[in-house]
Parts: sequence; structure tokens; C-alpha cells
Amino acid sequence: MTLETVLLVASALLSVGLYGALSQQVVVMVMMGLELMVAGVLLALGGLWWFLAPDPSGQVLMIVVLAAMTVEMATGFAVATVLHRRAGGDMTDMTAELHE
Amino acid sequence: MPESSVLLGAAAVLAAVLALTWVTATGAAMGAGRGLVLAATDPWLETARLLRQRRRTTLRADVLLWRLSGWSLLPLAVLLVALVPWGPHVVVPTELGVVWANALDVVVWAAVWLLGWGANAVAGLVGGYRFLALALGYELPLMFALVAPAMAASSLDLAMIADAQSDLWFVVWMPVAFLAYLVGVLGFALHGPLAAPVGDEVAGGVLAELSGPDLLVARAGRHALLGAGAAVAVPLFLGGGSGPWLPDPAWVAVKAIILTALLSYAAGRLPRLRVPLLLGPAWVVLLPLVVLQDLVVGVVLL
Amino acid sequence: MTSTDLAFWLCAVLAVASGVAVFVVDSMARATYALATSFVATGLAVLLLQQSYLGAVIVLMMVMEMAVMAVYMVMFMGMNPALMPMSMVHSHRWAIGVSVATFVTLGSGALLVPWPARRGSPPPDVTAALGRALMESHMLVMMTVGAVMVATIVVGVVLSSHRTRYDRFGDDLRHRDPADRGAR
Amino acid sequence: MGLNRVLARAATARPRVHLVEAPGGSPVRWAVEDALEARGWRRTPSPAAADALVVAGRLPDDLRDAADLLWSQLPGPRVRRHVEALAEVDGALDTLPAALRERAAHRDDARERGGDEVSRFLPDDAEDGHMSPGGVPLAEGAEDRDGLEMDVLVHPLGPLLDRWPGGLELRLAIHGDVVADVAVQRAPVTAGAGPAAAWDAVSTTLALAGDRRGAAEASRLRRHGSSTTSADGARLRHRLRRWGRVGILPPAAAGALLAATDTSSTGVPPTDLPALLRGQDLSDVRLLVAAHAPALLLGEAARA
Repeated sequence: MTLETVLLVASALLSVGLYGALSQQVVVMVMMGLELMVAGVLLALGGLWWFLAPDPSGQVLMIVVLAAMTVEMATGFAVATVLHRRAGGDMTDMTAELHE
Repeated sequence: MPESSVLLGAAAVLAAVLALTWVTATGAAMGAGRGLVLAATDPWLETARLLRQRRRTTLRADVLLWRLSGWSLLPLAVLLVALVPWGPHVVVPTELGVVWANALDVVVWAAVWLLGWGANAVAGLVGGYRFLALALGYELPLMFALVAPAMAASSLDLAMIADAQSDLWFVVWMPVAFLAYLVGVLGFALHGPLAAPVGDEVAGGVLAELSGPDLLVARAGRHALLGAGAAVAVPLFLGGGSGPWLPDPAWVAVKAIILTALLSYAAGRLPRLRVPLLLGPAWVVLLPLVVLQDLVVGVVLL
Repeated sequence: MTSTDLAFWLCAVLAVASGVAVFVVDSMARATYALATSFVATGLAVLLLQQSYLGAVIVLMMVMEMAVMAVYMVMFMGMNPALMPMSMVHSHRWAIGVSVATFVTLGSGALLVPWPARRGSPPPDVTAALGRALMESHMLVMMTVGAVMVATIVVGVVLSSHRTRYDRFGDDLRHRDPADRGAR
Repeated sequence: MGLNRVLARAATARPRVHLVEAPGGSPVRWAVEDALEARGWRRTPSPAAADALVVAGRLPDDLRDAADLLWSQLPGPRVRRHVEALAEVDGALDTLPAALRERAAHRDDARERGGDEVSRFLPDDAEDGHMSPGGVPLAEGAEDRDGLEMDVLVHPLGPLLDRWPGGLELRLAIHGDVVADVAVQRAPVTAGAGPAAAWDAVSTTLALAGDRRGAAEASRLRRHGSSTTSADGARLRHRLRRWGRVGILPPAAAGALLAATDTSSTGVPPTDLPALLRGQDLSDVRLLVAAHAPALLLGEAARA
């Protein structure tokens, strides 16, 4: 377990998540992709923290990322509900309607 | 730690889980009005009966997730009990016992929902949904209840928390947190007032389609979770191993068994809450009270 | 290879494999819980990096989130997941190309960049140090996060709810049963 | 061999019974319930964990399929008993443990059962094969009471179901667990009004609500034909009132039970079941039907 391997795994997680976020049609599945990307970021931050600068401020940053993850999730669910209510569906293409 | 003591600890944890499971099953049956002899022998006869019964599956069930979740309840209870410090000995020593106990009880969310989902049948699915609805109600008060003893001991380590109560048990000056914790235990063990996900009125809910050994482990897991929740309450609120005459581990066991017996008896005695009834009182009454309790603890510590 | 290395690689393989599984499996429940597995593995890997509190919290939060997510999946994806194979992708090839390119870029960066040596040493009790940082030097961060969380709760409820309690219980909130019998 | 025999004896010492009531079978069901109570045997809420299927009352021909479907859900070793008259109750139950221990018979039974016993009970009107995998038609969407489009499941309740009026068959359309629509497919034949039926309804409802002690108490009142003016009756009515107030029972269910057990009132008003059940959740449907069981007959009689 070195910094390089941790970062490698983290970038694998991030890439898989990116694939999901780009390719999925359903809002909830897109959110899953985003979550996976954030998980990759968390792991990378954890690795950088431990191997480069293990002082508490780095961990505070990770807490912020974790909080961002939940905010993304909660808002995503709410938006999915709105879309579903409006159109009876939740494909990403429908998000265009939200601009109206 | 030498290997033999690890094995010994693991064996002790398993034995404790089995004992607590039996106490819970007996206590709950007695609470529901069954006589002592019948209630105490039922678990053994049921074990024999279910081991002899065939397993079954339903049409287009998600067998992988269904079996996995059913068989995971009992291990979760074992892990919870493994976190409990038996006086100076802990099987899984961690400085974050409180957080891990909380994390394990959240894994129950996933297990119960999947158990209902996997059977691909209406009763199970309804049971699974009902569990999540109840879980949203009990989990927040439970989390804030865990904060109080951790704050008072200024540690998340269950052993440190137990040690901090040598003068006064936390239950004495944190009754509200203790109550909220017990409600949470009933919730994640699917017992008593919070047993709606396995209620008879939905044909047994998440357990409706199980039979044979699968039902045995799921039901035992449910009882074991109540016992494990009570066992974790011992270091959190009941002074851990402190007490006269007996050695520390014996006191932990005695307290865990007594609390399990009382809690399961009460659970058997009380009727089930209908699902929509919990969220309001849990968030509007219990949660503010628990937060107030945390505040009181904070002020006392200042 | 130490046991820590072994544990890390197990977690890493599990995290990435179940992450891939999210977009491969047929059933929504399986996709959701594959993601949960991926998070648990990530949490355990963070645990191995000596950040026990963050690892535990990742496990706790993500399992909870996925349990809720599963309900949304079932609610919003208009077909029965246990029964129907699903493929709901668009621009599949392009997405794969982009993500492979990302992985190659980031991965080679990770391997090729000359990382500096470690500055400082970890505090003896990482969790306590984190708590102190949050409550002392970085208190502002915590306060902001708290406010954002509250705002999120409000936004989520306002966006998603259709009726208020006045719709359900009458203008004086006195009706015992929600006045919405039957489908609207 | 000795150990096996001991285990088999332990396993069959207290068989679990799935007890359902045929139309008009209430008196027989009461006798079976009392016999189970005397033996210390318990019932199962679903057939999946039961050792024995006991049908109380005479099963009309058009319900044979329903009984067969239920029977196919018992995992085995399994025994089936049709108890048609009060005199048969003890005989039927006494032979259960021995019947459950007949290894050869159960092995043959298991061999004869195919892997898939349910498919033949599925409706065969699902034309589009690929939209109905496994023969199960896919759910269709409709707006729920919050105006959100949700899948609607068609879920039958009855005609043979644990703690359910004999022969009543409802077809529910449910969103999650909220009932959007109800149709009565088949009317029940229940014991009608009268103190015994009233206390039986109390017992059934309390059992479904998880109040086992109250249920046992109500069963005792039913057995001894106790009047509501007795101390026990008054105590139980007080309990019902309390459960209705705190919401353990839906207020309508508590009200119906109080009306049914009140000897001074002239009778129970007939019940319009679909209107009562629409918009409730699935468990409340069970509680409400159980509580209104004495009035269901009147409702049907009034229509006829």
C-alpha cells in the first residue's frame, strides 16, 4: 500500500463513476455514478493525507467532501421527485424542462 | 493477544449471543401471555422443527440478495456483542465502539429491506418499506442518544465510557437518552411496538415467505439483535462491569441478560404501533428531548 | 507483502469490481447494493489509512443512503427490476472512451508524478485531533457545513412535497385522517 | 437412529398450524382455536412456515383451487386437514404430529412436487411474453394520493387467509402499501351478529394488532359467552377505547368493535367495505376487515 497504488485505485473508482454519470439515462443511476466519483475523491484525499501531510486540516476537507456527497444525494432525490411528478418519468433528457 | 485468548473470546461472544437470543425469545413470548414452561421450551422445539422443514423459494425471487440478507442478521448481532467490553477484555478493541455500533445498526436497514425485497412478494416488500419508514423515525433519536454517554466520558471507546461510570451510572442522569436508545433497539430488532415490518397483519412481512433454516436464522437474528442492543447498553448506560462481589465480566453478562429479559418482556406485552404513528412523536417529541438531554450533559460537563 | 497490503488490495478490488457491477447488473436492487458494497470497501480502505473515524462514518452514511436510494430506484424506474433486464444507457461508446481516457491520465499521473516526502507525522489520536480541528481552528467550516445541511433539508422537502400539512389535515390541522382518501 | 427419532419428536411436538376459515366455518374455527390453545400450539400468519394447513368448515367447490394454492405454499413436511364439523376437531389435530413424522410419505410428497407449483395459478391472459417475464404481468402506473405516479400492484386478499372472514375475497389495487381501489369479488359467510361473533372479532383484531393478551382475553369471553356488562367485558371495552384513542387500532376499527360488543345498542350498521378501505394502508385493511366482520353479513344481506 503506497500512495501510488491508493491513487491508482481512486482513479479507477472515479473513472467507473464517470462512465456511469455520462452514460446513464435515469437520474438515480446518474447519481450513483456521481457518488462513485466522490468515493474515488475521498479515497484519494485519504491517501494524500496519510502519505503526504497527516495533519487534521486534511481530514476536515474530507468531512466537507462527505457532506457534499449527502447534499448532492438529497437534492438529487428531490429533483428526481419533481421530474417524476411533472412528467411521469425521470430520464435525464427531461431535466431540460426544469429550465422553463 | 495470544491466539488462544482470541478463540476463547470468540467462543464467549457466540455463547453470549445464543443465550441472549434464547432469553429474548422466551421473554417476548411470556410478554405476549405464554406460560413460562411453554415459552422457555418453544425456542428449542422450533429450532428442531425448522431444521427439519424444507427450504422454499418464490417465483422469480432474487435468491442471492434474499438469502444473503436473511443470514446476515445473526452475524451483525455477533459483531455488536463483540464490541462490548467484558470488564478489561474486549474481543474487538476499537477506540470508536460507539460509531461502529451505530454503523452496524444501520447495516440492519439494508438487511431488512433486502429480506423483504428478495422474496419478490407483496407482504415482504410492504414489510421492507415499513421498516425504512420506522427506521427514519427511530434512528435520529438513537444517534443523538449515543452522543450523550460519549460526551460525558469524552471518548467514543465503549471501554472508556464504561470506566467513566464508576461513581454514577449514566442511566441515572441520562434517562431520556437511555429511553431513546431502547426505542432504537426495539426498532432495529423489529420487536414489540416497532415490529410492524414483521407484523401478523401483513402476514409476517419480511419473514412471510421464509421457511426452514432460512426462517430460523432470520428469526434468531432478530432476537439476537435485541439481546445485542441490550448488551451494548451495559457499557453505555449501566456502568459496564462495575458491581460488588462478582468479577467484571460476570456483571456485564448479568446486566445484559436482565436488561434483555425486561426489554423483551415489555416488547411482547405492548401492541404494535401502526407505521405512520411513529415518525411524528419520534421527531417532534423524542428528538428534541434527546437533544435537550445532550445539552444538559454538555452543561454539566462545563 | 504485509497483511495491511493484502487487506488493502482486497478492499480495492472489491470497491472497483462492485463499482463496475453497479452499471452491469440487471436489477436495481443489485445495482444499489453493489454501490453500497463499493462504499463499504472504500470505507475500509480509508480505515487502513489510519483514519478510523472517517472510515466508520463512510460505512455508516453510505449504507443508510443506499437503503433509501433503493426505495427511490424502485419508485422511479418504471419497470419491475427483478424481472426485466435493463439497459438504459445513451452514448455508451463515447462514455467508455472518456472514462478510459480519464483513468489513463489520472493513473499515469499518480504513478509518474514525483510525490514529495511526508511532512509532519500523524497525531497520536487522529479522531481526537479531527474533533479538535473541527471545533477549534476550523469551526467556521463546520458551521458552514451545518447551515448547508439544513438548507438542503428544506430545499429537498420543498421541492419534492406536493401537499402541505394544511392540505392533509385541514386549515385548522384538526382532521384526524389525512383528507385524501383514494387516488386523486 | 435414536437421536434422529428424538429430534423428529421434538420437531413435531408443537406443530405450527396455518388455520383458515371456509365460508360459514366460524364455529368450527373457534373450536380449532380453542383446541390449539389447549395444546399450546401456535398458528402461522403465512403458509410458508406452517407444518399443517387446517381448513375450518365445509369448503365449497369453487374454493378448492384457492385451498390448493395455499397448500402448494407449505414447504413440507406438510399435512392437510379439512375439519367440517365440531366433532372432528380433536381427531384432526391429535393425528398431526404422527402424520408429520411419516418420513416415507413426506419424501414421496416432496418428490411429486415440481419445482414450480405456482405458475398454474397465474392468469394466462398475459399475451405479451417478453413484457411478462416468468408469466408475471408487469405493474402499470397510476397516480397515488400524493399525485405522484407509482406502480400499481393488483393484490388479492382472501378468500382463504389467516384471521379473515371465511370466503371474503377482495381485489386491491395498491401503491406500495396504500390501497388505491377495492373490489369485492366474493362475499363472505360469517357467523353474523351476536356476542360470540363480536368477541371473536375483538380477538382477531387485537391479535392482528399485536396485542396477544387482549386477544386471549377476548377469546375467553367468546368461549364462555360472557356478556359485555361483566367486569371482564367492560375491561376489554375500555382497552379497545384506549387503543382507538392512541391509534393502535384505526379509530373506525375500534368504533366498530365497541358498537358490536355493546349489548344496549340495536345492532351494527351494515358496512360499505370498498368505501371504508379505499386510501388505507394494507395493514389497516386487515384490521378494519377483522373489526367489521360481524357487520359484513348484514351488509351483504341488506344488498340482497
